[in-house]
Amino acid sequence: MLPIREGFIVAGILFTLGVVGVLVRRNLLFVLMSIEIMLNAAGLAFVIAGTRWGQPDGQVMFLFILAMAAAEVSVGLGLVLELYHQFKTLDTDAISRMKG
Amino acid sequence: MRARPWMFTDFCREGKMIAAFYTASAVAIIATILMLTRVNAVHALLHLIVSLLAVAVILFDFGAPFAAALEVIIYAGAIMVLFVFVVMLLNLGEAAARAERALLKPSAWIGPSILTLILLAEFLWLLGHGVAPAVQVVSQGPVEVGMALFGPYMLGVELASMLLLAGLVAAYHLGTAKSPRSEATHASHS
Amino acid sequence: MTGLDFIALLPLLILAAATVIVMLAIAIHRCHALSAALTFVGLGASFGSLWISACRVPCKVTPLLLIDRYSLFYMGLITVASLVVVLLSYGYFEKLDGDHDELYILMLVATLGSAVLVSSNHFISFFLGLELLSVPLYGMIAYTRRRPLPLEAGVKYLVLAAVSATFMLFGMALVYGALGTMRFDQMATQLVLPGFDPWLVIPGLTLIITGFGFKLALAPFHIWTPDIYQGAPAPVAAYVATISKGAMFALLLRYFYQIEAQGQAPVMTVFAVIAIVSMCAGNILALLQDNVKRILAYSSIAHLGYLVVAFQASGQLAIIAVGFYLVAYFITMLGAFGIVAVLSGSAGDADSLSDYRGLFWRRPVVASVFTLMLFSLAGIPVTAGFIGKFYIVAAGASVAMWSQIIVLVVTSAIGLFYYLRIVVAIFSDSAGSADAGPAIALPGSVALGFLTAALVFLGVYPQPLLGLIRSLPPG
Amino acid sequence: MLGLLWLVPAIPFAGALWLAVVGPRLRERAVAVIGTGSIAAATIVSLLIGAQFLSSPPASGAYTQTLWTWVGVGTFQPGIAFYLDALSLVMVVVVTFVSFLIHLYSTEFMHGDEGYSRFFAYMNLFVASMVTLLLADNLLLLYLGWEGVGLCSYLLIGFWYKDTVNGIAGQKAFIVTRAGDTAMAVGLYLLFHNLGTLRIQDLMQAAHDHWAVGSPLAVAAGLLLLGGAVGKSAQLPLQTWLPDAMAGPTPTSALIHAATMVTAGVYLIARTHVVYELAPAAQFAVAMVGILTLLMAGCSALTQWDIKRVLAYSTISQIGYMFLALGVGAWGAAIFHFMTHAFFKALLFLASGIVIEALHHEHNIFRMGGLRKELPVAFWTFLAGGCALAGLPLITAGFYSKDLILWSTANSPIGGALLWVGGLIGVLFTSLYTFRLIFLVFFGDVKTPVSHRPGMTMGGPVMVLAALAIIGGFVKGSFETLMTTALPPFHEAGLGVSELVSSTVAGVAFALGLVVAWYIWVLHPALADQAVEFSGGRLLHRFWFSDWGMDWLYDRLLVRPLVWAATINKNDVIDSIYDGIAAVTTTFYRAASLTETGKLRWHAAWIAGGTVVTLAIVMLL
Amino acid sequence: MTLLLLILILLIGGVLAWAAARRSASAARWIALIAVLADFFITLNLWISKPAAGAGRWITEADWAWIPQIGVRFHLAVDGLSLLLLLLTFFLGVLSVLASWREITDAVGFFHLNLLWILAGIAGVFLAVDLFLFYFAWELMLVPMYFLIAIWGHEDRIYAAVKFFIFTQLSGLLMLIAILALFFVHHGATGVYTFEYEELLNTPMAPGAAMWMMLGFFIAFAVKLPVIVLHTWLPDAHTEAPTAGSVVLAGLLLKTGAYGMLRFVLPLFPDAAHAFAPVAMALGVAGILYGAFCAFGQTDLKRLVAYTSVSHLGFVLLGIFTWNSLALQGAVVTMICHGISTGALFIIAGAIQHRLHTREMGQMGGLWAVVPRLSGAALFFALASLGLPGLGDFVGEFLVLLGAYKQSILLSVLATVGVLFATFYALKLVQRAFQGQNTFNWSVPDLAPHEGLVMAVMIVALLWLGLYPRPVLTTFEPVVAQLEQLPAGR
Repeated sequence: MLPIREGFIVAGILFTLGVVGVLVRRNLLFVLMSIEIMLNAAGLAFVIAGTRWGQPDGQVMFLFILAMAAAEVSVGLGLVLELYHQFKTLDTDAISRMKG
Repeated sequence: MRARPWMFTDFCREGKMIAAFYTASAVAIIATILMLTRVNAVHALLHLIVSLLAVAVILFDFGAPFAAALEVIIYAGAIMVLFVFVVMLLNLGEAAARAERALLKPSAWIGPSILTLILLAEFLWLLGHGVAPAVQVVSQGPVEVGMALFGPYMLGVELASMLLLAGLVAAYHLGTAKSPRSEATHASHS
Repeated sequence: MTGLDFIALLPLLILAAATVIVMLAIAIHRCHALSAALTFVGLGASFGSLWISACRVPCKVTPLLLIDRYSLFYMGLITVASLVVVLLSYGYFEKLDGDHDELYILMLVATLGSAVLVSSNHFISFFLGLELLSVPLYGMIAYTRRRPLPLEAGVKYLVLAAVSATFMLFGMALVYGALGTMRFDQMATQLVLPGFDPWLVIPGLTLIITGFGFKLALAPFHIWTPDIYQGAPAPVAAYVATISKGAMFALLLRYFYQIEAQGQAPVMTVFAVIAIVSMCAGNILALLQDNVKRILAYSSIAHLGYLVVAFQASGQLAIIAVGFYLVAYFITMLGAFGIVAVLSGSAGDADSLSDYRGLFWRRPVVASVFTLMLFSLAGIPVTAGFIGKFYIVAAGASVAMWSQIIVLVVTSAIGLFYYLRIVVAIFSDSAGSADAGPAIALPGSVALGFLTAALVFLGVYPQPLLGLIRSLPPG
Repeated sequence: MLGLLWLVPAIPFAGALWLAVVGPRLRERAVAVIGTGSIAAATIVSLLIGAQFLSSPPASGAYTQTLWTWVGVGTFQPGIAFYLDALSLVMVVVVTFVSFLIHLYSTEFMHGDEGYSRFFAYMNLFVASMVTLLLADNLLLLYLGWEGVGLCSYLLIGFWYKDTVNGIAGQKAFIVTRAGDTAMAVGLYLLFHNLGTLRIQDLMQAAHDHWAVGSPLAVAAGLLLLGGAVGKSAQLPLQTWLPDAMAGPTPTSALIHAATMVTAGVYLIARTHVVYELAPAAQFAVAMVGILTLLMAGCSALTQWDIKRVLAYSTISQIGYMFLALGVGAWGAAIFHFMTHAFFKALLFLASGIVIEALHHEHNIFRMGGLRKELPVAFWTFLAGGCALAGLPLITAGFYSKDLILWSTANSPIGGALLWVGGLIGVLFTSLYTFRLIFLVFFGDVKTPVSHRPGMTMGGPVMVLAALAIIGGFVKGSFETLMTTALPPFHEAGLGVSELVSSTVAGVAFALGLVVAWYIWVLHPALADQAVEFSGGRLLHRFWFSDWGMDWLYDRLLVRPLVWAATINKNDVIDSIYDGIAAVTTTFYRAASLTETGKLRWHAAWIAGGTVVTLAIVMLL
Repeated sequence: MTLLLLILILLIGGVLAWAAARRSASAARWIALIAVLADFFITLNLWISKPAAGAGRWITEADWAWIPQIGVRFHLAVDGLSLLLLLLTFFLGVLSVLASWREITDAVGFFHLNLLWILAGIAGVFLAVDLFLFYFAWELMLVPMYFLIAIWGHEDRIYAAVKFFIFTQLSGLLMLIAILALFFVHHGATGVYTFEYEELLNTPMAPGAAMWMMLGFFIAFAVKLPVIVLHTWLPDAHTEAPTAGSVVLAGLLLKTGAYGMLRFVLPLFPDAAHAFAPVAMALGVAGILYGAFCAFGQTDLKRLVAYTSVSHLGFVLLGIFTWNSLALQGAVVTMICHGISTGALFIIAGAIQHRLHTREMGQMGGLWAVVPRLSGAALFFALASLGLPGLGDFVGEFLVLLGAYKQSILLSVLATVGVLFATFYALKLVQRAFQGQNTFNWSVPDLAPHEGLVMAVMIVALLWLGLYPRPVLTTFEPVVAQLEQLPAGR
């Protein structure tokens, strides 16, 4: 018998770890990595939900999440390159000019 | 659900499967924590890959072999390789690591971790008090997923393709170092 | 997918086809005017096809989409808005150099995403629509990548959109885990089953609200708005301010009506808090701003707050109020950002207040259009904004949500102050800087002309639009 | 002939309008002709009407002429209508005749003044308003005339506007009189609310029917109307404005502040005598006001050095006598004293005008002297007026009218010995300050040379008035019978002092005043200064000189705090509420804009925080 | 149909004036003048040939469907009250155009557009009988007035214009809530969606709700008719506005507040208004006293005249809520005469500022010798404003006080003391500005012919109203009768 609740809890923990990563790390690469973790956790939660109801929908959703993650990472890394090219640094706080 | 031949997966159905779940999730969590605290980008990437593989095992446990395979191939394989490629491209050497250490003062951890701890606490409380059915796992292999994908969710696949197309165009536009016609306007004017 | 489905899906198909055609055109010969024209024709065709598919509705196309009069209306609204943005961006990017053709592909995909969002009936189509809208936006916002500000805005938007999308996904997973179905209509039946334990549904819904909150820039999730609107090029900012918010709000309205969310008291309190905080935050933050784009960003936060007030009032009047207000909001925001786009030169966007000092005496027509837009934002008669605000207060009054209406009234008075600050700058006698600035490109003036005409027509004679909105069946 | 009644106010009003609009462009001669001519016409018409009224009096003893209904709201229908009876006839004739003489006088007195047409316009407007007041059929029209005369007195006091002192004096006069008018207005509301009409005759009838004697409403109405009368006639509480009103040109002082306007209060009380008969308390208050004012004014007159201020205080004192007469119920006597007083007081002012003109605007009587021989016309007429004022027995009109009042006071049920004695002391003071004035101005050696002799147009009116001051008294008998047609006769009761006794005692008081004045100011001029020297004397002198300190009191109590508070509140304390609100909103803005740090992690923190909060809401509810 | 014509003439006239201004400024002025004169004569003949007013509530009306969905009709109608106020609007409109003949030199066309559009807005407010249309016109009236003050005003015009705008707009929104609440209560009771004034008239409603709705309306009109605490926008707006702006502001905009109370607050919520009457009357009297007190403290000429409006409108408020025929008639006469006398004072203040380029009374003095005709006119209107009998203001004030006496003696006495206070500021105005020494030895031209004409017309109007106010009273008679029949009316 599979512990559905524990599954969700693991997904939740991974999710919150991803949030910590986004909030703490200032290097854009690490932020992107944390986002990957969060996406992965969400995908896991979906698969667990799908298994609970015995439907393949969870995995279909997981597949689409993968697609989205891929697209988003590609654009993200494109931005990282452009950022490094212009600012010579990846520290998100250093590049923020707009305030108020 | 039509009968199908006995498969290796049935072997794990018994108690061992739950133990595998717990160990995999522990590995995943520890790997993620290590990944967050690393200073060197490559080390963090490696830890991330370990975490993804652990998640693949969990998926496998939950009777989603196709998803686990995808996780390993696409997530750990393609996306992480992309990351490594970019890290190599930017050749973030030791200097970057030292700069990173300066940025990562311990004090920076306190605020966000308190906030996330509350989030986690809320989440656990919410998860805690509701009836959670223990269910007999029916593994959903690639067959069922494939039929679902090209059955009702046919449109979803098409849209996913458009999504990738958009990602492609955006990455192309942003990524190219110098577009042929735009040499004149350098980043001079802010 | 029977023949009927294809006809129902016609607008979406045309949009997808247009994207491919534009991409091929760019591959063959990279010319800004050509790609803009093709996009324009594509969007026009899609708008035209709405009438064709209108006679087939309502029709459930695969479990993912539900095409009915409601979704067609909003698709129409979105396509028209995109047409206007295309016109504006042609004028805007013509003045800049560098390759501008990719923008139109991204814009077409984003419009496709919005169309999917508006007609979605399933979590998957909801998620895919959202991402189809967001990913191109990352590219569009950071489009003029040579400049630092758009790049910074692009990075911020990417990270934050991804984070909020993940929150929403997790919420969806919880709801799916609790209900076992991802279809909106089936969820409704599940929810009302007797003895149903909303174990994970409520937290799931809340997390989804975070996703909505980010996309609609509502109060606690609004911090990113001013930076992105200021950083992004003006037409893209217009796109973000109108189409992405409009599509999401249409979906929010449909989704929460289908699952009768009004019954769930906690969710409604969350919306009440969000509405009040965003109205206050939006108006107060803009008080002494002197960057026009940031003022428009904050005022759009406030206006979404007004919309959420109308959203909470259940019933027919709320649908009409939200529908009409969205149209008025679209026209006004496109107009305002259009003016900023039209006035921006190659040096940089005309976004500081000093660029607008004494504008009326230099370019009376542009200035009067901008004043009219500002008055519509403030809710002064003869503009659609007035009728919109009237309906919002009417919706609120119909269910006696007096506290929120009082907050609405007081904050809109504060709002008056910063709109008048801009009007004062426009009409102040400038110290003789008589240069008329870059001449307005034809497409830009056509777009502005159309917007002003629509604004005044709806302000004075709103009856036809109201009749149309009344005929949309709720959800 | 009675139908021409409306002409009496109309002609002066037309004259005033014409002079105001066209006047500045006309030559002085034309202005004089129009100004005086219009008043002459009014006088002739009033005399003709008077003659016809006396020869064939209308049946009800009164004639009403309505022009049009002024304000028509429900039961409140006051009209522009004139009411002529014996009382108003006498008043109108006296007013128009005296005004005519004064206009004639001022054609020469104001010669060469740059505001010549403006002066005559104001004077004509004044006569028009005064006549409207006297002929008014209802209290609202009376109130119109009432305020009109107050306005003209303001305009004429401040006529020489270049000197701000005159302007301030004019302002003071207008404000103090309007303070009285406020009380009168409230009286009007009370009367209308309780009796349903403002038409005087109906009012009197309704009062008689509805109110019992001594009913609180009647007393309130009486006191309120008394407030108005006191303001206009410069009686006790509100008399501070009249001495300052002397800043105006002398003909104005003669006309307004001696003969006509100041007696409007007397006319009002006489006209509404029914109310006072129904309210003995109010009537007694009138008497008390009268007696106190005449004594106080008498003392103050003694200490003045400006010739016109002496006469001003004497006017206040004489009107005090009229109030006393009204207070004791001797309505006819009050009006009779009004007539005689109008003649000799106008005469005194005009004569002093000649003296001032002659000594090129010298006002201080201590710097005048020995004008007996220099200005014989002025001296003899001034002497006649003085004697009439002081009450030279048997010859002057003043004696008869004042004696009648004294006798009535003695014999009236309300009066009594105390009032009578007060009246007698008043006579003593009057003759004292009158002859002090005459001796100082006309006797002794010449201090300032005479530079200008009055022409015929100034001398003529003065002589006519002198004659009237003398023969005015002899018509007492027929005057009294005429008065009874309009006013209730005097009811004799009480002390039973015979006429002969009171007149002889008054004569003795007159003689005593004359002798003492002669003794002090002719034989021992230094004595007056010594009297002032010892400590009590100087204080008393200063006290009396400043009109018993009333002026100083009002200034400290009312004027100064109001002005101070107004300047403090110049930019409206309530406005600070809204500035406060604006400041609060700005601080909110400053606090809110801190949240826009622009840092990516901060934005993500808000999203996470927002989710935490919303989850908390969902959890807790 | 004529009613719509009134508004259209002004709107089109404004646009023509703006167009004509390109060629010649005077063309714009003449067009504006002709447009307003045309309107004045139309209303005049409507007044003279007044069809039997007894044929029901309205003299004439014009009615079209506008937004049938929520029962909004484009319904204009005129009764005694609105006819009088329309006459005042166009009378002061003509005079304000004449008064700013020489004063406005830059952007003349746009100025006249704004001026005519304000008059159109005000005419719309007086004519609108559909609550939605009324709110539409009420908000519309604001915008051109804002431009008038913000562009052609004096020193800190921006502050004044923005303050004016926010004050009125916020209170307008409160009225919107009240209108909608009434709209839904009416729907609840009768199931009909309508904004029609006559149908909304006797909607059954809970007393508590009625009080809240009445307050919603009352606050909006209290800001416009400056009731004491909400009045602080008035001095700034009047002082900073150009002459025409001040005349229109003082003469007309304040009257829309009073008109609103007579048309909407009293008839729609009779019981609530009746319960609220004592408070409103006390506010009125407080307004009279405080307005006069502030006016007395001012050194700026226009600011002094502005505060007098606060005082005079206090009488109107007192009159309206005394709620008997005397006081109501008094309130209307005061409204009209105040419009004329304060309008004239503002024209004079404008003329002085145009000549001396200052409004500080401290720098004036001795002007009587320099500009006798202007000073004479100023004296006349100062006397009118202090309520000299024989002039219009006195009749109004006396009727109000007479009526108020029936209700409460204390308030009536206090208000009469207010009239005494009026003397202080009026005389201070005349003394400081026109009398005394010409210390700054000004030598400026006297009234120009057209200014003289304006003054003469106003003097004649005030004298006529002062001595023969019956035509005004008879026109307003039927409305008073209706107001008195309201259950709470006495």
